[in-house]
Amino acid sequence: MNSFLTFSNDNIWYEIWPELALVLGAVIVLSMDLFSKRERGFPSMAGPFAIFFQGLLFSFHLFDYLAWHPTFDRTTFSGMLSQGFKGDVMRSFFLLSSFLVSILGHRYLKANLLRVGEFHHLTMLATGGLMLLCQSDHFLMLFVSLETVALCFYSLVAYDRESPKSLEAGIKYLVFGALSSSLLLFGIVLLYGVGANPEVWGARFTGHESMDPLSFSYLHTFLAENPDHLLLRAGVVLVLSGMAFKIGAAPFQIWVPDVYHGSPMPVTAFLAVSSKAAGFFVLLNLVQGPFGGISDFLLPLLGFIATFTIFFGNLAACAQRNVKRMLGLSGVAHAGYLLVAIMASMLFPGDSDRAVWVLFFYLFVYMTASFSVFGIMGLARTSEESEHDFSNYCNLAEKRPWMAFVLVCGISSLAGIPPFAGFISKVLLISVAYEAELYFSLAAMIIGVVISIFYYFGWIREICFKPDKLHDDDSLPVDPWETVTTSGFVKIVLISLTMASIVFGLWQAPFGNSF
Amino acid sequence: MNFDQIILLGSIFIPALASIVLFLEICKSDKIAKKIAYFSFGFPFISGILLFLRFDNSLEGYDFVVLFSRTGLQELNIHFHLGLNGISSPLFAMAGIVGMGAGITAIHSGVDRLRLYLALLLFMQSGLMGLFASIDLFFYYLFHEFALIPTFIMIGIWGSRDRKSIALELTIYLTLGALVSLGGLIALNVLVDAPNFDFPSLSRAVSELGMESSVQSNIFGLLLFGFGILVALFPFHTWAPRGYDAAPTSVSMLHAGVLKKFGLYGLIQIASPLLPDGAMFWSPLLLWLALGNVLFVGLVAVSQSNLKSMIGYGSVMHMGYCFLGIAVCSSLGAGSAVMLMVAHGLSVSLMFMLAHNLYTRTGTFEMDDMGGMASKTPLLACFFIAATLATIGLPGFGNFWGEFGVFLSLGEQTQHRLFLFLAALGIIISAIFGLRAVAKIFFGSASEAHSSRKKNNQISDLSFFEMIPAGIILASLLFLGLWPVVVSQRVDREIQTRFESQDRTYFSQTTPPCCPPEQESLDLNSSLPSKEKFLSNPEY
Amino acid sequence: MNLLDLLFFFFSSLAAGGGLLMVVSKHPVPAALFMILSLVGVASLFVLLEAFFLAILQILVYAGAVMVLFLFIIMLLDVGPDGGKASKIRILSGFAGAVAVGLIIVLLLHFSQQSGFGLSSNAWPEINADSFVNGSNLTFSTSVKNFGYGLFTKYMLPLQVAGFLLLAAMVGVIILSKKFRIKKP
Amino acid sequence: MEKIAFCILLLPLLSALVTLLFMRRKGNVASLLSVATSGGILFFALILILGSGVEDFAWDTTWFKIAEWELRFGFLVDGPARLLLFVVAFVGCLIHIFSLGYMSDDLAKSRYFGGLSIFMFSMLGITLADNLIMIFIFWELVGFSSYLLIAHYFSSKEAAQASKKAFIANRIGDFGFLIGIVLTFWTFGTVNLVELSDLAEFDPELLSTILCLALACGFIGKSAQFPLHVWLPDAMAGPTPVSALIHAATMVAAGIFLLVRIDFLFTNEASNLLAVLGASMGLYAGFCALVQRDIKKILAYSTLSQLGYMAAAFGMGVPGIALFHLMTHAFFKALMFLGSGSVIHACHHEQDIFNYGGLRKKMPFTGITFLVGVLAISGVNFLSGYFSKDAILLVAYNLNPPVFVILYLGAILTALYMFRLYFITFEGMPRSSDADAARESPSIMTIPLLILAVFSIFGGYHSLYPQSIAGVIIDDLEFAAQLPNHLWMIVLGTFAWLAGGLGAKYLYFDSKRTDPLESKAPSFFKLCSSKLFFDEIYGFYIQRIQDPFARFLEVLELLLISGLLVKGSAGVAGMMALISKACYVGRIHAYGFWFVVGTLGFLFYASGFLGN
Amino acid sequence: MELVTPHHFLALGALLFGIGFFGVVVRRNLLLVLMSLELMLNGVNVALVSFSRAGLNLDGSLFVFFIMTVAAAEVALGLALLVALYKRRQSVFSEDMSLLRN
Repeated sequence: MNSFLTFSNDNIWYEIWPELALVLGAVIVLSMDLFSKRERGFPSMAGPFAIFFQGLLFSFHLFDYLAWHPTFDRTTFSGMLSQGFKGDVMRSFFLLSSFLVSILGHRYLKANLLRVGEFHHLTMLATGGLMLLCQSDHFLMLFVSLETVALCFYSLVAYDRESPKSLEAGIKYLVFGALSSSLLLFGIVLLYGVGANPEVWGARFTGHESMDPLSFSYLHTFLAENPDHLLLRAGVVLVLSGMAFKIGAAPFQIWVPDVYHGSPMPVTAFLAVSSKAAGFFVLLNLVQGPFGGISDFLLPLLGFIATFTIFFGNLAACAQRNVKRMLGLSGVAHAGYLLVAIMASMLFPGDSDRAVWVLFFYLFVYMTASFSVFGIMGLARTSEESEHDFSNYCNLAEKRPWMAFVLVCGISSLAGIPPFAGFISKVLLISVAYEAELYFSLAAMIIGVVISIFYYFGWIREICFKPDKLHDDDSLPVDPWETVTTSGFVKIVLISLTMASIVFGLWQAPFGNSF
Repeated sequence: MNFDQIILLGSIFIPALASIVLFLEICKSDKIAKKIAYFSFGFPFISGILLFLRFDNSLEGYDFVVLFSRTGLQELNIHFHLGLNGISSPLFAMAGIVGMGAGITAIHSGVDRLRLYLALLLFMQSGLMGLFASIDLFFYYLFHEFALIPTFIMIGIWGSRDRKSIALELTIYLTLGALVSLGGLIALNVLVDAPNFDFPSLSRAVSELGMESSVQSNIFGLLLFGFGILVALFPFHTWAPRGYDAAPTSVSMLHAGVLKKFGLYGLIQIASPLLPDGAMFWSPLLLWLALGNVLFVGLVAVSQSNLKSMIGYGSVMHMGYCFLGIAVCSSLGAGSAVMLMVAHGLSVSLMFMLAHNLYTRTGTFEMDDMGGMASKTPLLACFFIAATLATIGLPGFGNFWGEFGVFLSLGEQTQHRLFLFLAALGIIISAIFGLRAVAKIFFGSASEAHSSRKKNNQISDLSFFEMIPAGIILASLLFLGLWPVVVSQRVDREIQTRFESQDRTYFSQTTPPCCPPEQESLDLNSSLPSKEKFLSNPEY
Repeated sequence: MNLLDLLFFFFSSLAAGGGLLMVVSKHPVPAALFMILSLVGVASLFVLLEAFFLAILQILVYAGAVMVLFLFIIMLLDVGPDGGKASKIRILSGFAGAVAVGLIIVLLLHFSQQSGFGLSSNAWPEINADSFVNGSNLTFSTSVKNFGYGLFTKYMLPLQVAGFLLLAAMVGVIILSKKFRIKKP
Repeated sequence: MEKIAFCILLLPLLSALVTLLFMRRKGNVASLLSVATSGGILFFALILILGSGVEDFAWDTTWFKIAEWELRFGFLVDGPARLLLFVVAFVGCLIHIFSLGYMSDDLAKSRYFGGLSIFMFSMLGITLADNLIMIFIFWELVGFSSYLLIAHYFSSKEAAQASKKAFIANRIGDFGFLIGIVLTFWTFGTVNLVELSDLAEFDPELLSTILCLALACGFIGKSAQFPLHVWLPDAMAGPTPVSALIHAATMVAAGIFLLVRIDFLFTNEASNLLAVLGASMGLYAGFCALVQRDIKKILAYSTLSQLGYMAAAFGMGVPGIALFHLMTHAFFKALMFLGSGSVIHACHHEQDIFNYGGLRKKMPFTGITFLVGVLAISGVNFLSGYFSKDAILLVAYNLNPPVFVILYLGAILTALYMFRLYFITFEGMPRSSDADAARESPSIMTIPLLILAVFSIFGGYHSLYPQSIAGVIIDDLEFAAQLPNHLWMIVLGTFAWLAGGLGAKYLYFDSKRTDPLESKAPSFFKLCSSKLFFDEIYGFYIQRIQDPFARFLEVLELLLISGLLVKGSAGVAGMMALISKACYVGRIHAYGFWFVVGTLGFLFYASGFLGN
Repeated sequence: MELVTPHHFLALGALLFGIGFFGVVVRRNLLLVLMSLELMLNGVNVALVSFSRAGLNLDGSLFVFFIMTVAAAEVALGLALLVALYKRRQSVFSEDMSLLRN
C-alpha cells in the first residue's frame, strides 16, 4: 500500500490555491445568501462580495503567477494536472472573465429579481472547473472538470426559470451537452481500450504496463506509434467532436444560437467567452499533447471544420435580425478563425509558441470586445429579455452616445476593424496562418471576414445612422433605452474594456515579446 | 527630433487630437470647433507644402525619418516608422492641400451635427497624412484604414439617397480589397522576413533572397487585386461612382482625391519594385483591365446625366491611366502614374467641391435641370471649366504630364502600341463628357425647372469661403502644370532607383529604340533614352 | 463455448434488447422498465467482468436511484405516450436516424474488426491480487479496498471536483425547483 | 535672345492672369491692358525677327523629367517661326485694336480680352517651341482658348455646341498627333525638331508613313481639314474678331506651320495624300461657301478652301510657298473678317448677307477695304493672293496635274463666291432696315482695316520683307520661278478670277432677298447646302451609335458588373444565409441529426474511405 | 470467457451507444431522450469496464465510477429542468420546445 502513499504525496494542494480559494469563495457566497436577512429588506451582500473577491483573486493571481512567480512546466496530482505559464495565463483569463460576468450578472439579477448567491456561486464553481480543465493532463480529470463546468452552465443557462426560453435553452444545452460528452467519452474509451490492451487490438507498444493509459503523455507516444490504427483514429475524432461541441465548431455548432438566444445575457457572455476559450485551450492541449503524433491525420479534418465553420457561422449570421443569435453565430465564425490558429500551431516550424500566443491574444481581444457588447446589451430594457432585435438599437448614437461608443467599439473589434485590437489579432492570425502555409483556410478566413462585415456593419449602421423615416406604424415599440440607468462602476468597467480594445489595437507592447 | 520631424508628426497627430477633442464634445460651441478645425486642417496643409519644399532631393531614400520601434509588434518586425521620399512627398503635400480644401468646404457646409462631422473628417485627414508618411508597410495600411472608416460612417450619416445600402456595399467591397491586400502584405512580410517591415529593408532582403517568380506573381496578384479593388480597377469599380454619389462632398473629395491613391501608391512604392517578375506576369491582364477602366468606364461616364456620378465615373476612368502606367513596368510609366496621381487628386477633389457648390445653388445634380449658370455665376463657371479641362488633361494643368507620360511609356514597346492607341481614345472620351457637362450646366439658357427655381431665390456667385479652397487647389494644379520639374525631379530620382531592375529586365527583352551610331554628333542634352541603360546593362 | 460465454450473450442481449425496447416503446413507463432491464443486464456484465463493486453501484445508482427518479417524474407529470399521428416526416426521420446510427455502429464494428480481431489469446489475463500499483498505473482488482485507495489517492482531485459537481447540480436543481419569496413588483 | 522670347511668351500670359484675377469687373482697363500687351508682343517680335537676322536661334532648359523622358522647354527661332511670329504678332495686334471698337458694348469684355491673351500666349508658344511635345502642349492650349472664345456668347445654344464641337474635333486630331509624337519619341529617341531633322537626314530608314500621317492628324484637326472640317464653320458663333484672328489668320494656319516644321519626316506617299486631300478640300469648301447665307460662314469655308491650298502646296513639296500663302492669306482673310465684323457691328449683329445690300455707300471705307480683300483672295494680278496662290497653281500644273485641275476649279469658285459675297453685301440696295441704318464704323475699327488692306495689296512682294522672314519663302519661290509654263499660268490665273468675278456679277449683282442660284439650279444648290452630309453623318454617329453604345455599356455595367458580379455574389451569399437560417427549426431531434451526421462524417474520415 | 473477447464488449458498447443515440435523435419525449442518454453512457461503461479488465488496469473502472456520478447529476438536473418546463408549457415533448428558433 505504500505505493498509494506516493500518489497521496503527489497531491500538493497548494499548487491549485486559486481554484481552492475560488471554491471557498463560492461556498461563502452561497452561505452568505443563505443567512442574509432578505425579508427585512436588507440587500444581500453576496453579489458585491463575489465581485470584490474575484477581482482581488484575479489581480493577485495575475501578479503572483504571471508577474512574480511564473510557473514552469510541472506535473502534479499524480499526473492529473500539468501546470505551466500558458495554463496560468488561461487561469487569469478565466478569473477575469468570471469577474466580468459577475459584474454583468449583478446588474442583471437585480433587474430581473433573481437569486443572487446561487448565480455567483455557480459562476465561481464553473470558473474553478474551467481553470482545472485547462490544466488537466489526464482524460479523467478532463472529463470530470468538463462536466463540472457543463453542469454549472446547464443551471446558469436555465437560471431565469420564470422564462420558458431560458428553460428551453437549458434543456437544449443539457441534451446536447450530454450527447457530446457521451461522444467524448466513447472516444476516450476507445483510446483507453486500445492503449491499455495494445496486443489485443493489434497496436504496437510495449511499455504500457507501467503507464497510465488515460494520461496525455502516454497517449502521445502511443498514438505517435500507431497513427494508422483505426480504433484509435475513431477515438481521436470522437474526442474531437466533443471539443467541437464546446467551441461551437461545425457540424456541432447547431445548438449555439438557440442557447445564446435563451440564456440570460451575462451567461451568454460567459458561454461565448470562457466556455469557448476553455474549449480552445483544451483542444490546443490535445493537439499538442496526446494527438501531437497524428497531426497529419487531423489537419485535413480540422481544415475542413474550420472552413465549414467560418462559412456557416458568417452566412447564417447574415440572415439574423436577433442580435443574440447573430452574436452566437458570429461566435461560431470566430471559432472557425481560431481553429485556423490551432492548425497553425500544429504546423508551425520549430516551436508552436507564436501560434499559441496569437490564439491567446485573439481570445483576450475577443473577451474584451464581447463583454463590452454584451454589457451594453444587458443594459437595454427590452420587453422580453432575450429578444434583442436590430431595431432596438435604432439611432442609439444620439440617444445614448457613450453606450453607442462602447458598443460600436466592441462590434468593430469583433469585426476586426482597425484601430481596434480585433484588427491586430486578425492580422496576427493571418500572418500565422500564412506562415503555416494554410492558404485555403486563409482564403476562407478572408472571405468570411468580408461576409461578416455585412452583419456587423449592419448593426453599426442601425446604431449610428438615423432611420430613413421615423416609425409611422402605430405599434411603436417601447424604447428600450429610455429608462436605462447605469452605475458608475459598470460604466467604468465598460469604458475600460473599450479602452483596452483600442489600446491593444495600437500598442501591443505587453504582449510584444511573445508573438 | 528636429523641426521637420516635429511638423511631420504634427501633421498626423494634430488632426487626430483635434478629432478626439471634437468627438468628446469638450468644446460645446460650434465657433470654437470651427477654429480648431481651421487650425488642424491648416497644419497639414502648411506642413505638407513646407516639407515638400524642404525635401532634400540630394538624399537617397527617405527624408525626415521618425522611428519608434517599441510598438509591441517589433517581433513581427513592425515599427512605427515615418518619413518621406520622392514619391510620397508630393502625395503628402497633395493630401494636405486637398484636406485643406475639404476642410474649408466642410466647415462652411452647414451640415447638422457639425462637430461630429468635423471630428470624423479630421480623423480621416490624419489617416491620409499618415498613409503617405509611413515607411513601415503595416502602419501604411493601418493609416489607410483609419481614413477609410470615417468614410463609411459619414456616408451613412450625411449621405444622400440610398446612403445606408451604399455605405454597406462600399464597406464590404473595400473590406474585401483591404483584406486581400493585407494578405499580400503579410505574405511579403512572412516570406521575406526582413528586419523591418519597411520598404528599404524589404528591398534589401528581397535582393538577397532572390524570390522565385511564381511566388512573386502570387503575391503581386494578391496586392494587385487587393489594391485594385481599393482603386476601382475595372471590374471592381462599381462601388466608386455610387459611393461618391452618395457621400457628402468633403468625403468624396478626400476619398476620391487622396484615399484612392493608396492602392496605386502601394503598387508603385511596394509591389512593382519589389516583385518585378510578378509585375511582368500580371502586366498583360492589367493592361486590359486598365483599358476597361479607360474605355468602358469612360463611355459609361458619357452616358451619365447626374453630375456627381459623371465625376465619379470620370475619376474611375482616369485611374485606368495610372494602372496603365504601372502595367508597363517601367520607371517612365510608374513616374508618370505618380504625377497623374498627384494631379488627379487635386483635380477630382476640385470637381467634387464645385459640384457641391453647384448643388447648393441649384438643388440638383441632374445636369439637364441646370443650364445657363455661367451668366449667374461666372466665377463658378470659370473654376468649373478649369477643373474640367484639368481633368481631361489639358496642358497647363498637372494632369497633362501624367497622362502624356503614360502614353509615352505605352509607346516604348511595340506590343503595347495597341494599348497606346486604345488608351489614347480616352482623351477624346473624357473631352466629350467633360465638355458636355460644361455645356449643359453653364452654357445655353436656363432650363425650365432651373429658371423656376431661380425665381424663388437669387443665385449668387461663389462666396469667399468657397473660392479659397477652390483657388488653392486650382493654383496647385496650375503650378504643377506650368512648373512640373519641381515635382518630377523628386519623383524621377526615387522612381529610377526603384524600377532599376524592371527597366533592365524589360530592356533585355526588347530591341532598343533606334540609336544612331554617331551619338556625339548630336546634341545629347535632349531626351535620348537609354544611354545609361546601355551602360548599365551587361548584355550590351 | 463455456458458461460464461453463454452468460455474456444472455446478459448482453438483455442489455441491448432492453435498450432497444426502451427506445421504441411508446409509453414512458414501460420504457423506464425496459431501461431498468437493460441496466440490470449491464450490471450482470460487470459481474462477469469481475467488477463487483461497479455492478453493485450500477444497481444502486442507476436502477435504484436514477430510474426510480425517472419513474417518479413520469408519474408526477403524468406523461402519456407520444402524441400525434406518425406523420411521414416522423417515419422518414426515424428511418434516417436508424440508418445513420446503424452506419455509426457498423463503422465502429468495422474498426474493431480491422484492428487485430482474433488476437485474443490472452484477452482476459489473470488478476494478480498482490500487485496494486504498476508505475503510475493501478492494477485491476476485485476488491473495494483498492478501489477506495485509488479514489482517495491518485484520483483525490477528481473526486473532490466530482463532489463540487454534485454540489453544483444540487444548487442547480434547487434554483430550478424551489419557490422563492422574491416577488416581482 | 531667350529673354526676348520669354518676354513674348510671358507677356500675354501675365496679361491674361492679371485680367482674370483682378479685372473681372473692369472691362475697359482689361481691354486696354490686352491691347497694350499685343503691342508689346509686336514690338518684341519685331526685335526678335530683325535682331536675329537669318541665323537660327535655339535655347532650352529642363522642364520636366521622368526616367527617359526629359522634356526641355526650348525656343527654336528659325525661318518659319519668324514668319509665323510676325503674322501672329502683327495680325494679332491689329485685331486687338479692332476688338476695342467691336466689343465696346460687350458686358464681358475682360473675359474676352483675357481669352485673347491666353490665345496669344498659346499661339506664340507653338511658334517658338523647339520640340514636338511643346508644340503639342501649346497646340492643346490654343484649342482651349479657341474653345473659350467661341463660347463667348455662351448663352446661345449654337455657341455652346460649337465650342464643344471645336474642342472635341481638335481633340480627335490631337489624338493622332499624340500617337505620332509617342511613336516619334520611341523611333528617334527625341522630339527635338533640330535633332529630328538631323536624324531623319542621317537615317531615312526611320521614316514611316504611319508616323507622319499620325502627326498630320494634328494638322487635320487644327486646320479643320477633311474629315474634321466640320467644326470651323460652326466656330463662327464666336465674336468676329476672334474668327478673324483664330479661325482665319493664325490658329488654323498653325496646322500648316506644324507640317512645315516636321516636313523632313514626311514620306512621298504621305505628302501626296496630303496634296490630294488639301486640293479636294479647296474645291469642296468652295462649293459649300457658294451657297451660304451667313457672311461669316462664307468666309469660314473660304478659309477651309485656302487651307486646302496650303496643304496642297505642302504636299507637293513646296512648304515655303505654303507658308507664303499662309502669310498672305492671314492678311486678306483677317481683313475680310474684320470687314465683315465691321458690317455686322454696323448692322446690329445681322449676319445674313441677303439682309444687307448697298453697304458700300453707307460704309465706304469698309466696303473698299473689303473689296481689296476679295480681289486679293481671288488672285487678282499683282495683289498678294495672286503671288502666293498662283505659285501653288504653277507648281501643281507642273508637278501634279490632277491636283492642279482641282485647285484651278477651286480658284474659279473662290472668285465666284467671294464676289458673290461682295456684290450681295455691298452693292445694290439695302434689303433690311438694319442695313439701311448702317453707318461707318469708328476709326479704331477702320484703321486696322486700312493697314491690313495695304498688306493685302503689297504682301505678295516678298522682296519687301526682311531677309529673316522672307528667307524661308524664297527658296521655294525660286524653285517655282524656274518651272516652265509661267506665262500660261498667268493667263489661266487671270481667267480664273475674271470668270469668277463676272459670273458673280451676272448672278448676284443687285439680287433680291433670295439666292438666285437656288431658283436657277435647285438640285445643285441643294447638294452644296448639304455639305455632303458630313454634319448629318457625325450627328448620326453621335446620336445613334456613340450615345446608345455608351448607354448600352451603362446597362451592361448595371447588369453584368453591378448586377451579376456584385449583386449576384451578394445574392448567392444571401441564399446560403437563408438556407443556413432554415436549419434552425428549434427542435431537439432535428438538431440531433447534425450530431449524427457529424459523428458519422468524422468516423468516415477516420476510416480513411475519404482517401487520406 | 474463451469465446468472448473485448471485441464483443466493444461491439455491445457500440450497440448500446448507438441505440441510445438513435433514441436521442428520434424520440420526442424528453424523458426518453434523457433515458437514451443514460443508455449511451451505459454503453460506454460496458466497454470501459471490459477494457479495464482486459488490460488489468483499474483506472478504467474508476472512470466508470465518475461517469456514473456525472450521469446521476445530469439526470437530476435534467429532470428538474423538465419539471420546471412542464410547469410552464404543460408538455415534455420536444416539438413543444421550439420557442428558440428563427
